[in-house]
Amino acid sequence: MHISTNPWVWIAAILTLAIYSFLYKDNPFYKFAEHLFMGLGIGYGAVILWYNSIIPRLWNPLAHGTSPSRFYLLIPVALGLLALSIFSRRYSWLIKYPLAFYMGAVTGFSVPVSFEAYIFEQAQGTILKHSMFSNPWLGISNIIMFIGVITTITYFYFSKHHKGLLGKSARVGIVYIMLAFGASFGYTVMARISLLIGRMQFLLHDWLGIIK
Amino acid sequence: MRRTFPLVIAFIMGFVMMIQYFIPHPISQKFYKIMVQQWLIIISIFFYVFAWRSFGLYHINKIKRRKEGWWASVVAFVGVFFMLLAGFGDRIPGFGNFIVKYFNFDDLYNYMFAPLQATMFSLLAFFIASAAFRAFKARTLEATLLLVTATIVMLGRVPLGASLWKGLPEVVEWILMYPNMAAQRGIMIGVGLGMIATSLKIILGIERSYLGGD
Amino acid sequence: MGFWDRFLKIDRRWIFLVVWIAVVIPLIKPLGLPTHITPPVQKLYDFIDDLQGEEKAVLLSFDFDPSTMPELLPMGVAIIRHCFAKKIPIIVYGGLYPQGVGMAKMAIDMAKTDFPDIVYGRDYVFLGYVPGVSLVILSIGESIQGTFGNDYFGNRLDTLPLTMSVDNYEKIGIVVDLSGSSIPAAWINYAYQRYGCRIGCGTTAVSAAQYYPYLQTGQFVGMLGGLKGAAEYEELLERNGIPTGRREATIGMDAQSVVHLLIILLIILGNIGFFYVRRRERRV
Amino acid sequence: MILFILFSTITVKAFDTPNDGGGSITIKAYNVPETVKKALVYRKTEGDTTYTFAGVMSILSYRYVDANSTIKNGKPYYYRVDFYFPDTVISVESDSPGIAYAQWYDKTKTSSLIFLIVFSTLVLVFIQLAKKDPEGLYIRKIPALDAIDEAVGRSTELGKPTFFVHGLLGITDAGTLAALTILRRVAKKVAEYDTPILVTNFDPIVMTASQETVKQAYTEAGRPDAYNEKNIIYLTYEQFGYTAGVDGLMVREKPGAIFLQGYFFAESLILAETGHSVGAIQIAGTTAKEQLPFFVAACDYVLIGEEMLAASSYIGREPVMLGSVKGADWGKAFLMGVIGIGVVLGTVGAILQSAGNGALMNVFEKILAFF
Repeated sequence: MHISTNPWVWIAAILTLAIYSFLYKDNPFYKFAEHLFMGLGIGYGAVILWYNSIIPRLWNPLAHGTSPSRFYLLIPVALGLLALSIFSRRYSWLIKYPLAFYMGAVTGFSVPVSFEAYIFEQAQGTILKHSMFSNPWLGISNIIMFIGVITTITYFYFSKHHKGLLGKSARVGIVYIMLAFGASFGYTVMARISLLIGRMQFLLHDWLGIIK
Repeated sequence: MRRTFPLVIAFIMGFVMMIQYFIPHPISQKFYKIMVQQWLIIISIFFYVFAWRSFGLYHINKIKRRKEGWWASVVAFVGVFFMLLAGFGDRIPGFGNFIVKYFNFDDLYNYMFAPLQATMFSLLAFFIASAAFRAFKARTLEATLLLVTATIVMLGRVPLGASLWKGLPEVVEWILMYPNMAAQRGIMIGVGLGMIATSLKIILGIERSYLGGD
Repeated sequence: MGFWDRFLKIDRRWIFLVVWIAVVIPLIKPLGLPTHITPPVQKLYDFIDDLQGEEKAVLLSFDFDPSTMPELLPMGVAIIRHCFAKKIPIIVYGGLYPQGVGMAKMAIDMAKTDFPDIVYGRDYVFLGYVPGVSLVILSIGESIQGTFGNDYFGNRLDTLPLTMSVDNYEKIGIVVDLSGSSIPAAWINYAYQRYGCRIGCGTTAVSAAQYYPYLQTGQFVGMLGGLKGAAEYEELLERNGIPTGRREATIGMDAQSVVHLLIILLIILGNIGFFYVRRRERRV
Repeated sequence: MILFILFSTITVKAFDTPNDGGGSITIKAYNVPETVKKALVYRKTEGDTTYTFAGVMSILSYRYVDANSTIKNGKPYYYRVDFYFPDTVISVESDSPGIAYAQWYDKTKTSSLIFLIVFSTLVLVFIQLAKKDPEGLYIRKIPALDAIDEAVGRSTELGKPTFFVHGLLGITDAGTLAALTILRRVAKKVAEYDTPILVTNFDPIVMTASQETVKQAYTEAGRPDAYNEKNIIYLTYEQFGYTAGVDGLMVREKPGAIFLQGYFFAESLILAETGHSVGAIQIAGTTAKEQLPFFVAACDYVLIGEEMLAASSYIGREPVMLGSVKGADWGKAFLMGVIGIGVVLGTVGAILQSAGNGALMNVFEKILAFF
């Protein structure tokens, strides 16, 4: 057994135990760790924002750049400043400008990308290809998948009563959905235990030195 | 001016960003680059002010009124102070070396921030067990399917499952590759269409809840 | 109230305690169960292995933070070891989010101990964080030098031999993204969709299920899923004579098995209790 | 003689690489014998006397895309390809120079464009139809939505507050926007019942929008005086810090109803299990399909994926919103039709091809290529 002599390791271990104490019940140790964590999060965000956005994207090009086009950067700055109008009662509506600009641009470029990733690739993968019948078992599997995709989509059909064929199909769809949820749940268990193992290795190895 | 003009801006930006996807010409690509690499990032910087303000007001209020557990709000500010000190402290004249040596950003990150994150996340190992125990009851056909697949997959994902029955990992792989994927795809296509419909409504100015109602 | 009634309403803290014991005991006394290699891991390994002598680099992106470190860090270490051993140039990228940089640094430090002849700048380059997320992925397609300017240590990228020859996706054989979130999908959307760069991913066990569609459509070359995926990669390194160091992932797999069995047992007992109580209530 | 035949059959063409922003020329070789071991591409332009090395041509596709940074649009480039055979090397020059241009339209994206136009038209048409005949629109019941009133009501009976926990994604996420609509309904109920509400936020912009939304809901309920901005709080900009904060609030305030709405990541179950342990009714909604199993296990009601997006339209019961749901449904029908036709053609084509008729397979390949 080699207990760590590094004060930082002790701090980490104490904070770890403070969070775990929440499993028993809420207590001042947890509350301490929780609030420290939230504070660190805010501070961390600010530091990162400064070094990674403000300095390289804004300050460096404006202060040290030479290209005349750098002054265009003042347009988004102006838009960003408009957002601060929210603190004034009279001009708070000005925030709608940067919001609208931001929302419009981001949703605009996400539309075609969503088509490709969410719809085209998934639809294409579902259409049965010649190679998917290379053996009977593969063929059956792919047909099972095809039925699953179609029935799941029908479950998300909102503008018709789920009766008759649509009702039956949606019912099959929910069976597939539950099966998938079960699979995801079972698959996830592993990841979560990995995390616990990671923390236990820290406590037992790095801190207490019980295991090698 | 107050209501219509922002919607016009959203429409123009949305439309332009949408069609630039189809235009390989350098003019379109350059426009795209300037937008996404500079402008949008710069605009988003300013919104952080709201976050800081809300955080500050919430905790100051607690401390001022000496609400129950107000000391924890002091701890929250200590956390902010620690991070700022470690992040910017090296610039303080005559003090910078001390900070770098005993209170540097990496240490603070690795021994305070990171363990908190990882421990909080690892609570899931406990919760997943208690949730499975409580919720996985064979009440209906759907619930039975859920718990049976979950059990099979759990067993198949560890080496032990393969020692029990050699074919188990393949069965699990099959479940994940076919029925599971079918439902995932169905959900994805649905969400994708819903998202695109929402995006179109934003661009066309029909959806405006983000502007805080009318 | 009978035994089963009380069992079904058991304080969940007892479950927590049992889970904790089930994790700690195998860690102290490993059981030594064997590792089976699955196809997605083999495919990723082979793809990277085939880059040897191709003059194309691997871009390894660390898009995770300490919360998913136990699963993803061993993957990063194993892939870096693989590249170092086979002299495949590798760009270690601290990731699209700032938290990844610390992870990447840790992985490099852990991996390079067994490879004394590796030279920084020639065999690997370490890139730090620049903001923008998906925008950075696109920007790399134009120019790595233009996107980053300097490496993590502040060296100009146009002075390092590796980044002088590798400046965008054309010279990158594969991007391997290590992430427990939806970021691998962003690499597909932007790097693969727009620039045709091949993507592989190392992800947490939970996200692995979500990425199977991408694997089947060929959008991902291969995938490492969770601690098991990392353990399999370690096993492949071992089989190919590459030094693996302390096999963190393999050690953790034993505890996995025990807890999995425990949860399955809990589900079975819970259902026995459920049916017992229901039958009795129906009789009444 | 053999050499002569080889020489005369191989041809090399250089042309502008299609569908790009210029600065690139594609070199393609035809009729290359399979015995070729490697092929190297050389380039020269006006004023050059000799060829310079450009790159290695793939001997699988016999294509090389020359995107060297020196290539300028509108300028002619001449190419020579050296084919290495086991016993000899043959040089072939391109029959005409290649000139790079920038294109204004990427033809490979036509399918996206067509689908975009079809889908937008569907959504717009149904919105118009819905405006004309608001009564004719049916939207199926979504149980989790009806549960909102029940949950807030029960919370009031117990004299406990209601929690609304936002997901982690920003305002541009469709799920976040849906969450805001649901928040409006929840806040209105809360205002009517006169119980406290607490809204936790992860994103600063979402927080601003939430404040506006709750304020408006209170006004609609006729209780603008009861609105308090301090109930919509920002916790921290860190995923698990947020989780720790929300968990702490849950165990201390003991809410009677909890709404977990938006895009969640791994914290979903930590929040939902803690919420369950304090005995709250929980209604979750997310488009994050990987978190749905956990919400299904730990919450009382769940809005699954697109249900959440449709739910927000359902709540508003505004014709334009409902019209878009119907438009999206027709988009699904169209997509299922395309997939269905593809499957039929693919299956029949595969059978016919094994019987020696490949015509249908070609049609099928064309459909596949559409995507």
